[in-house]
Amino acid sequence: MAPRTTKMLSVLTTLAVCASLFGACTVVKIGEEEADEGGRFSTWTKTGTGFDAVEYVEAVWDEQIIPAYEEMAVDYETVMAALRADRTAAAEQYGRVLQGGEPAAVFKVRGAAVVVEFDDTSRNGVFRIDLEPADGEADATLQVGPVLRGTAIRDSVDFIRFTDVGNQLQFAALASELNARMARDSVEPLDLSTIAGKRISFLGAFKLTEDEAINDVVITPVRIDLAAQDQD
Amino acid sequence: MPEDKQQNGSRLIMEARGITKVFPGTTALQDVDFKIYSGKVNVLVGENGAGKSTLMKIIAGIEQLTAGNLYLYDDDGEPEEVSFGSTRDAVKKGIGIVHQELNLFGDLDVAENIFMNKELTKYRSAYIDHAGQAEKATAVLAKLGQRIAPGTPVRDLRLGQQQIVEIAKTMIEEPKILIMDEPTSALSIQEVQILFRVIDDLKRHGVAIVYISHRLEEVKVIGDYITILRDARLIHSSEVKDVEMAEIIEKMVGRDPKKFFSGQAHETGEELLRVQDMTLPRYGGGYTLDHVSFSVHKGEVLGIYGLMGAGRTELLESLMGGYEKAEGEIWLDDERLDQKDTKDRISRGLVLIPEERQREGLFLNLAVAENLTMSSLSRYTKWIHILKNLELKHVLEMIKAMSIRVVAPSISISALSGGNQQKVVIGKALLTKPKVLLMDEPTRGIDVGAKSDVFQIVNSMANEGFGIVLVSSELEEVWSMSDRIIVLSKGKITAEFNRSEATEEKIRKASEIGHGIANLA
Amino acid sequence: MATKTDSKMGTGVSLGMVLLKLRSLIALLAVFLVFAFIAPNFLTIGNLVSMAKHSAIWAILAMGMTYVILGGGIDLSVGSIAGLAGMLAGGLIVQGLRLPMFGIVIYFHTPMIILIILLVGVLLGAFNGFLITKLGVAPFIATLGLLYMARGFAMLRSGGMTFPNLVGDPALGNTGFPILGAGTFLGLPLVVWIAIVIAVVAAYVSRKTPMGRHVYAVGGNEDAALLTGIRVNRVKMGTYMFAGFTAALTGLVLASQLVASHPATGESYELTAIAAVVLGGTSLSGGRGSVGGSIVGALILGVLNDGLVMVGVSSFWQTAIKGMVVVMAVIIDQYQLRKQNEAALKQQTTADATEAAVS
Amino acid sequence: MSRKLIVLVLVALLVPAGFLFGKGADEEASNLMVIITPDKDNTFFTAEADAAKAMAESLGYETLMAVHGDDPNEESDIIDTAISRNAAAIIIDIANADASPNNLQRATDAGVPVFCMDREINVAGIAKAQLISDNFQGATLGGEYFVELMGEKGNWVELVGKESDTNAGVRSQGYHSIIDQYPDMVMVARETANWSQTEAFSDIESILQANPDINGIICGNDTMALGAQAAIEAAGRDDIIVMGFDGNDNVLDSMLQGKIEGTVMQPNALNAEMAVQLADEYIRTGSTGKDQEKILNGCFLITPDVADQWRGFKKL
Repeated sequence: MAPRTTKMLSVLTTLAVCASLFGACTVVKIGEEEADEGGRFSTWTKTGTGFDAVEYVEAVWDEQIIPAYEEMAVDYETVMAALRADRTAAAEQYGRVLQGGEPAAVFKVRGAAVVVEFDDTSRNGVFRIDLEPADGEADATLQVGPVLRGTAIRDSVDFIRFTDVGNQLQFAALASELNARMARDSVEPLDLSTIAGKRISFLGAFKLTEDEAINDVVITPVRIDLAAQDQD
Repeated sequence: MPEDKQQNGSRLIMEARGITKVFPGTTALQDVDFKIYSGKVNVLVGENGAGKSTLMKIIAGIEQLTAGNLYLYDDDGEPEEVSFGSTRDAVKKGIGIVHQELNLFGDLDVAENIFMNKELTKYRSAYIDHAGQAEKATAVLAKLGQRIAPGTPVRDLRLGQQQIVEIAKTMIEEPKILIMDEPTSALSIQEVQILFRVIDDLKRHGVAIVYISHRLEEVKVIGDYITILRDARLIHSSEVKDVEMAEIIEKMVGRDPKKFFSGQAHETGEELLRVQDMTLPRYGGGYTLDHVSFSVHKGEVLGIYGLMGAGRTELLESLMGGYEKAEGEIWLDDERLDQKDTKDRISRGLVLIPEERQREGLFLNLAVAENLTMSSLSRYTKWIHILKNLELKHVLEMIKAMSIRVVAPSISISALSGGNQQKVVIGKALLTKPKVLLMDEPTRGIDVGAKSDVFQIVNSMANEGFGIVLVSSELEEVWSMSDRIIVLSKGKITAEFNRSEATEEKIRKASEIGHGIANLA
Repeated sequence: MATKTDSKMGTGVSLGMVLLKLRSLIALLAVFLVFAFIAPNFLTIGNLVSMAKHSAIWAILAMGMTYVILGGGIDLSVGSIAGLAGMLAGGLIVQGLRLPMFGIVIYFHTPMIILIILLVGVLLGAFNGFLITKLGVAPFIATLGLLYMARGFAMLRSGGMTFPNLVGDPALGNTGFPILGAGTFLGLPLVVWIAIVIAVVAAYVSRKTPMGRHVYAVGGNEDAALLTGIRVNRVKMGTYMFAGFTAALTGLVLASQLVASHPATGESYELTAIAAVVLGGTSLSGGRGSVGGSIVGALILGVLNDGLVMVGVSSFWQTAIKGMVVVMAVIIDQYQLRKQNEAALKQQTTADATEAAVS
Repeated sequence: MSRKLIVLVLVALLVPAGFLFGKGADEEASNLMVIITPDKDNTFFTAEADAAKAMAESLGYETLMAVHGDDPNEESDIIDTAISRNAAAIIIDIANADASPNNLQRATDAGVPVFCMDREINVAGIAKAQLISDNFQGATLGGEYFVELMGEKGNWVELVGKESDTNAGVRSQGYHSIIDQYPDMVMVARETANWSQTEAFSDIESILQANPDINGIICGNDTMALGAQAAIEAAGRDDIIVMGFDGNDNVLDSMLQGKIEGTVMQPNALNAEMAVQLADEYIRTGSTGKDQEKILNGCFLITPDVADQWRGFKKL
């Protein structure tokens, strides 16, 4: 084949390929395509069921969670007494036994108490409370933050199920949001500097695993109310 | 027998009796006797494949014999039977060998090569004594008439110098028997002269030289005893002076060597190739080719003679477009060749038969047929498909035309002897349907029989109207084969002769212009 | 002479020699039979098809590698190129080609994406070829460089994450990518057909065209090739471009099979490809070997891989066994080469002797 | 010519000979569980594989063990093989959360039920059950303990696992969800050490050069913790707190010697056993008996006090 023909052919081929390049594609304006912000890790961490923890908590907090506690929470002292007598029986009677993994149960409790002290040496700040009838000695702990630990609120109700939520990150985000919602509703309005000595009532949850000492439990509150006479 | 052992002031130092060496499927040596005398040059000749190299390898401990005995004689002439399991055993008994192929490490320097595996050491072998090695290397090289700095990397030396280093490597062992396998094939005339002087010197010191060569003229010059092998058998053994050249050739080849150098004039026609002002700059100034101009006619054999480094090979490779920096006009059949591209030059009708056959001409991994057609594949190709039958037809024709001795075209090229391999290289070139054939040392390292075949081919090609450029460092070859001879020296054309006016002296003189060769003699 | 020689045909060789030459095929047969005996369900159609599918990927990669090795080179970058190809394809499907200066995103249709990626593979091969032929970098070094570069870019493309669910979007017209890996034609996976097509072309080119002959010549003796008028650099460039092409194709197939592309795709595949080539009797020093051999080599590795898993051999042993097989293959290869040379020499010397006797 | 003939004969022999001599396909329901884990040179996965195998054999199943080396393509090949073997169930610790679902889908489509353990896939309905280690919860446990040991302040370094691995990301986010709430905790370096002991060693060596005043290192797994610990020891330091994750025996020993301060135990043996039990349940009854596909198993914080109560990822 003459070199000239070959050259012509290759030029034509290139043109044809270029032309088909424009034909065989779809052009979309930037901003109209689905946003895809490259995460640091696998897309797995953000795809999934499209679950939004904030939205979900907003929807269930007042409608389902608080009512559930108001309805089912048991007096803290009663639960503790039952636990000291027989952990398994107490878990069956008052707690929600968790499926899978380590034997554990979550208890929904209520109580009224005097705040003995607000201990903020750790950022996981706690109220040491003296339950009614008051004897001046702290006999329970209520975590109030700013750092809040654990998933007790999330795990305390039947209607929040892992499978519905998607993956463990979203499930964890849900737990954090539940804790944060409590802090916004119940801890932020309090004047922590003057809280010591005031009377409160609370709804809350705690999780107890097989090995944990019963006396070490920290209650994650769901709601804290100042007693009427102590309100400013 | 007694006179054998004490002859002309020398004595029998080693003897091989009834040596037989069988390789799988082939017998390389059959009941061969060989005597080596001290202080003499013991020449061993024979065609390729006659068994010379095998015999030498057995004596040097590289190969082990199948049957037969080796004896070394002590000063009193008492024989001692020896057997060598390895080269080390042979070296211990004072036997050294200089191989035909260079066994050097290009990146190591001269001294390191000379003392390879026998390094001078200090502190209980903890440290190589470089200074001591350099000193001794300089001494041994001086003895060989070479002023090569011991620290020079071998890669930077000319081929001839490398050969000298190879010899120096053996000399350092101070051998009693020194085997030289074609030591002059890469050497220039001066270097050959130096080597001969060295050999004379060694002889005076009582060293026995075993000398293998294709150059029968050398044999006559330096040889004392001659042994001729043919087809694995001993044919002849005598003193050199008792045998004529023609006789030697006949015994080697086993047939009448009537037209060995079949010099004949050819009818020449119009100009085929014209080269004008070919220049090739040299690294660091000057020219490797200095405005070389010449022409070749139809049916003409143009001989180019020159010493090592005259620029012969560079000239041919520049013609083939092998050097990017080469400048000059090349006209072939009134067409100017512009592209510096070997493929283009070949398609226009120039073709080169390179100097180093195995390194530059052959594909040892491929079959004879594939080697033959490698340059001319486009002739048997339709679109992109090779027409195997057409290819085979041409291959068979060429095998016949070149009388290549091969069982089948599909056999590996590596199984062929040197001469037949060379014919394949030539055949490959001819299959490109060239107009001008550039032949660089076409007879180098092939035996007498094959040589005469090659010359016949050259003649018949000239008669067919090819233009032939024949480069050779063997004066007789150039002289007897060429219609016209140009002489190159230091990149310049220093003389041009017609067949009728050329003589050996004139050619040699022209080749030494600019060389200051006088002080070497 | 103990062995008969068919001097007329000139190809008379002992049965032993032929068997030796066909050693990889025999090895394949042996491996196949052994697993047929000891692995349950080995001979079901499903398993044969799935083994063919797995081997096909090795075979595709090995064919590109065969050309490079025949031409006297080596390509260590194919695994990384496969990885990069997969990531680029994944990116084009999921994110399209963003052109912020024009304010648009281009989503190519799937056949176009495949073409682009194959072209990228060829260009990466050409980059290797450029380094090796023009800049004189040793093949081992040049391709080692690209091994790291391509893998790095594959990671960078997504910041280390995986492009999931490469099914495309009908609205963008880029659906259909999974067909490449999962599609079948006449009961055989598409991948197998692709491998067959490439094998036919590669074998044809290597045996029946000047191009193929030139590859052998360059691998056998580069200096001679130059003086013979072969455009050595072009030939080498071609082999690396073909290797790049097969690597990109492998990357596409792997991504398509998973319907996802992850940046570690093809890690150490270059070594498997080299192993397949060596198993098939191709000499690493170049100039000797065949495409067919490499395919058999890939099949041996494929059958071995799946068979060992089926039998439940410990993964440590699997690795060790594969290594032993490769080493064994090279030992036999060397033995065969020696025998073959001896046989050729013997034939030739016998013929020479006969002729000498006649004349 | 003879060569071509022999090639033909060999090829012609290949398939029929196999069919003739080989074992035919198992038509009846198989009794084989294929157990696929990521790696065999990591005790964590060995324990997982061993636990699954032991449970399966105790339930009367044959087992076939395979590893995919975190390579989804290798995983794909193994699953094809498992399908070919006509497995009764596949128990798998997947290679890649994004790339594996398609592989598992193929098995499900071929009628082989799949049960995931340890790592989870995001797509519901492919696996019959997923027994998942709650890595996030584990990481928060580890993070809380780390903060406590550090006294809620100081300079710390994070060693992250292979970036392409989901769990590396999950654990890292778990750590940060806790530690980032403490403003006095300052992260001075964050390096990827690819789960590797040697990479962790060299990373920490260079970090110690640049930042001698670090107080704590928290690692995405135990092998990296061991590497970090070795680097600290090599630098002659003993004032740096090291936390791991997984609970492998070497780390537990190091904790008993006071070299590593804590780790988080993954319930992977438990996951593996439960996965096999559910598979068995499914094979026998056609249902796992659980109302959820995903079952989250929590991790345990291991402090030096309790380090001697665990071995082989199980409580003694």
